[in-house]
Amino acid sequence: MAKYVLKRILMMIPIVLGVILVVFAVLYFIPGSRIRSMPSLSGGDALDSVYTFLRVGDNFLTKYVRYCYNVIAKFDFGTFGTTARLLTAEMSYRLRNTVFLLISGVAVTVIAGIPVGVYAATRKDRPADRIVTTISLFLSSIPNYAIAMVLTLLLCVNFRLLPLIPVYTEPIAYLLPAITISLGGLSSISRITRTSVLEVLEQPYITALRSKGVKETSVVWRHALKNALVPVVSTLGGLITQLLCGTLVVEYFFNVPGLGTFMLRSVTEREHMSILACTVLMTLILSATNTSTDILYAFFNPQIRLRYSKRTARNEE
Amino acid sequence: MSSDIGAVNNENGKSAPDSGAAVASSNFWLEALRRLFKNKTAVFALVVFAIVCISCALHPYLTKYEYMVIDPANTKQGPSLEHLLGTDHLGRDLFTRILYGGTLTLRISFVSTVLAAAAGCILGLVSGYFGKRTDFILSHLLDMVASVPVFLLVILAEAALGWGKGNFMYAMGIAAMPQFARLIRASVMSIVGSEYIEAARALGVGHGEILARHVLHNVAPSLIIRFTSAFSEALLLCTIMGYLGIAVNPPTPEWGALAYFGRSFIRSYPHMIIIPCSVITISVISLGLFGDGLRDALDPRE
Amino acid sequence: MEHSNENEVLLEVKGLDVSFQTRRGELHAVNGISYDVRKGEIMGLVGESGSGKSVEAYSIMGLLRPPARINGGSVSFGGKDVFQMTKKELESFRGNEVSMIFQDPLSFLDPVFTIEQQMVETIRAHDKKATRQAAKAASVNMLKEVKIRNPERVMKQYPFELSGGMRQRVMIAIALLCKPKLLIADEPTTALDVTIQAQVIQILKGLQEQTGMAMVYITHNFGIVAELCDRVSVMYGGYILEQGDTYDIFYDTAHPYTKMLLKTVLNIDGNTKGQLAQIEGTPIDQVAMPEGCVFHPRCESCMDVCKTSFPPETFLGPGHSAKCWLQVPDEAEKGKWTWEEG
Amino acid sequence: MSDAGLLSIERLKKYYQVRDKAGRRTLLKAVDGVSFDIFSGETFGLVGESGCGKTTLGRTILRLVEPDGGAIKYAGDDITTVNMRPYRSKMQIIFQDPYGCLDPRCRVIDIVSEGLRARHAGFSKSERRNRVAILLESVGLDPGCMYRYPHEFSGGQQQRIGIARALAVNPEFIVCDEPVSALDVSFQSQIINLLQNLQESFGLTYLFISHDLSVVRHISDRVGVMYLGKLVELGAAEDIVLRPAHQYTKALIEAIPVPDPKTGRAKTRKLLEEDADLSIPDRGCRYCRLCERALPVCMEEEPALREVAPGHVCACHLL
Repeated sequence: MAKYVLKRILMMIPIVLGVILVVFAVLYFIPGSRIRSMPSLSGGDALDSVYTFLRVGDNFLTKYVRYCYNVIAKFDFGTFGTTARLLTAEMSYRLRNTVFLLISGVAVTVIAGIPVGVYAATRKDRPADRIVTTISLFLSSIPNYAIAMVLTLLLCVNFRLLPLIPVYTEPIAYLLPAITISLGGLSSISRITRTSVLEVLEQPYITALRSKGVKETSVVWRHALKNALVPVVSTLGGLITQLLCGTLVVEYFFNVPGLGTFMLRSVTEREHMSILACTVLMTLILSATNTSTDILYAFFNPQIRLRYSKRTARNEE
Repeated sequence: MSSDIGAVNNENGKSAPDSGAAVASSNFWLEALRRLFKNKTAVFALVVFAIVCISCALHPYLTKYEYMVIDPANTKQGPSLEHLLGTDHLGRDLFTRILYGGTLTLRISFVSTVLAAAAGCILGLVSGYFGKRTDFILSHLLDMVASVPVFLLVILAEAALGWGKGNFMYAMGIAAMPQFARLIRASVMSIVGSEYIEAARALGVGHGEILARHVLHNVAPSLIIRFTSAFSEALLLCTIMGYLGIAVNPPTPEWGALAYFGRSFIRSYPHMIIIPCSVITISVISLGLFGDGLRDALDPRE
Repeated sequence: MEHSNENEVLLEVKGLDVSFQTRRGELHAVNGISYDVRKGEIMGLVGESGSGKSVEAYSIMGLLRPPARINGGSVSFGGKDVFQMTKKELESFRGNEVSMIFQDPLSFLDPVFTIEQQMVETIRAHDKKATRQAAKAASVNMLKEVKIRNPERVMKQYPFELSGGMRQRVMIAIALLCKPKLLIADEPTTALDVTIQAQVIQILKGLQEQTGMAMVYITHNFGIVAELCDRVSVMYGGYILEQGDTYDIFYDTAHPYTKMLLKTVLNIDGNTKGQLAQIEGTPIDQVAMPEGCVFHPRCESCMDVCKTSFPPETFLGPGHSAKCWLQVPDEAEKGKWTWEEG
Repeated sequence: MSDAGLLSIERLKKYYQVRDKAGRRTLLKAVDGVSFDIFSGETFGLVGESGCGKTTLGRTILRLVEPDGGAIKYAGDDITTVNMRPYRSKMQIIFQDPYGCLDPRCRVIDIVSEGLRARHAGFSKSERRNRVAILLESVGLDPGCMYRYPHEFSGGQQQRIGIARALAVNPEFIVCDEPVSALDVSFQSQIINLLQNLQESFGLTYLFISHDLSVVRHISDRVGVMYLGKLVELGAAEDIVLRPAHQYTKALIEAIPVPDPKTGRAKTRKLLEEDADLSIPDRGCRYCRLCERALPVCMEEEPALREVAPGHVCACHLL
């Protein structure tokens, strides 16, 4: 298993470097790019001596290498704005908010969504299932900001339970954004789980389990669920990407000082360094989550797990 | 059951004829269409979506207002006979703006889905049919594209190429393409592995004809299903980007942009955000329900 | 039904009628069949696909789910009506009293649990007091019973790691863990190679002799019937057309369908060059069942009466009965035949 | 003409890169150096259990699967590497799965006439229809059903459609890949009779692949027995069944259940322990692990084919 984890982590590196290369190139070569003239990309540290030794000047490639070096080795994303503020400082504050929202969204989604999906599958075509599927179809068909709107209208305008203009130093302010994000994810994961469990319940081995007298609760919640989780986990990576997109919208709606709002502002203000930094950071977050869901998938799927297990290694000798 | 097969003979090739199964012969597509029209929900959803599309297309004939004309005397009005859906903060008629915005939103999402389907189909067919090295390279490339989230791609395109409907459509199309390609690749691979393809190869049928006659024909149902759901996904994404102010320039009343303008007045004039949000929701849900019906009709399981 | 056998009846199926709701209409899978299985007996259910033999087996276990519907009849096991059992009673009945093995062991074993987990779970589902250790030991013993060379290692493996023959052995072991009184085998060797099939049959034969359990063996292979079964029921279109002792079925065949089936069997020892005997026509459409006898559209000796009414069950000897109009004139003279609802 | 068959294969090889059950990459030798001739007008039966490579062999002969070694000769021409287009109308195939081999979206007429379209572009629509009608009649189907779809037919009828498709191009040689295994007993004999009748009327040569020795014995003139990619025994059908030389052939015959309760019920077979280890031995006879009479030499050296009687060869050290 460790071999597999290592392999997945190593596979992340070329993807991240490749994405940075593409984004860097796009933003570097557009007319009026400010990246070309960034002082932090042309000299000032250990790489310089290497460059001098190789006799390469300041070109695209050397700047790209320096950028990667700065980001990976020193976690330095450069500066932005007319006053040359440090991107790393600005972003680490915003990143905390975004990651907090994302994690709470994913947690609620997984912890609540999967049981709801299994429950709906066991009640197929009965009222409980109809209600769950209708609600989740509805929730997954409306944009995030519409959910946010309804929640705001209900909780802030009608019942005045929460402030309409929140102060983001208080934890309570994150409640509404977090709920909005998880509602979107909840609907899709419960739909996926429901379909997957229904498919598994049709499988011959479920009949075989029943024929052995295994309890129905165990058939559903132990066997069907564990089998159904394999496809569910494989869609988890895409789901998290979707949730990150949702986070962006929700941040924008509620004006949360997160990475999303920062990124959108940078786009309007043509702050190429900031766009680059946000993109790189989000790619890092997403590759990390994708890698972990892949590992999780291998954990749930014995066929892949065994390929890397110790037992096989012993057989090979 | 008046059949009797058997009684096979050798010399002259005359044998007791066999009437085959008792059911009347029927075309797969006609059969699917019949099943679809039996499904009341799907038909209702289709009608709703068609009404939305047609009224958007006919917008010049349905209202007497222009979508950009400001009327300072009638700002932020609620729905009335004069203004069916009220007016916005600058006195522009919301009904007109919704209809006009609809042409944009629907066109952007439809065209981008068509682009994605076309590109995805070609890549998927090539990758699935020829396999081996072609497949290895193509599917890895597609994985790369697919691993970049849609919104990053769109934002990047915006940042690099500037605002514009065209760029936005291409970006959305590229983002939706890998899903098509993967679907087509998977179905092509299962079809190519099937014995009727082997039979065609044994008969000396060429690659092109096999692709056109057998593969495309058998992939079509899943492609149609995917297209409908991709269309509704694109619709949703388009309105989200419009809300974030990425797809279109400010005066243009894209549905998501309309919702964004309404956001500031949520306390006093909620109709300004509720109306665009409801229109979006109705369109996406009806498209989704229609897609579900389509899937049931095209993929019958007994 | 009077039989001159003093053996206790274990399973009694009476007038069982099962149908499925399909898009084309109601599919009549099983149409009022009756038979019984006595203790320690192997009953063979023979028929082509669509004869309703598997549906019949599932209904004995109470495993049918919608769209299947039981329209009538009863299944009683050891005097208890299976259809009247509560959910709890059913769960302790299945696996403990009656167990089942299936055609394709790979799809009937849970792919994400090891053999050990699946075996231990089965034991503990029926014996709450069994410790994990005891259950494990019992499982290893059971695997040894089905002649698996390295049971400890197999226990740790997943179904997909095993060969076809091994999987079927494991499935038999799991089915017999709780020492059931009746084993239902639904074409357990159809998907296997001949050499492995021979092994599996040998295992079943041995275990049956050893434990004295009864068996319902579903197959379309007359060779297996001849080697294994004490009694045979020949099914067609959801009806049992002929029933009796294996010797009666083979040497004193009464029904034209059975005769045809036996004629089409290729015997490796027989010298059969040239044309083979064949059954004409297409299989029965269970949505649009024919009037009269189910087999009449394909029957060589079809008479007018066959096209209009279903033949009664005629008893030809101890436990040997057939449903065919051809039998009635002869037997009517002796006054032995009885009517039964078809 | 006697020693040059219609089709002859020499040391034919097909290897696959596969992952074994534990996920390691290994080389699966599906067909490993098989040679035999098939004479014009005969039926050559190929028997073996699942995984012995008989299906791959059939596909390789038609070049639907490219061979990794050896040679295929058809009517004297070496077709191992040539463009197969001219040979496609001479060599045809019938499949095991009667429904899976018919495109569900095509009508019967489209399926049967596919070969006509590919071969003879000159056929007009009505000519094609007439030809399909004749073909359907010759396989025992009502020509009126040509506008139906495959799923509307029973398994036996679908198999007939598949046969009609193969016959459409007037082939000389047909690979029958388990054509009756997926069918109900009542259809098996129908199809076997049909194949025999067609052979007589069209002068066909068959390679009949099956796992069922009783069927193969009935239909074949000569029989080859395959085990794990190797041809272990070859001879006249009667010889193979009545005087088997190889231990594996003997086991295969012994395993067939006897449809006669008098002899069948008394039959007991030696029960072998099933082992978790299933890999093919690296050297020696491939059957040595299961062979009851294996000698030390069997573990070390691979036996070559030797003649045991005229026209009857077998690869076994015991001979």
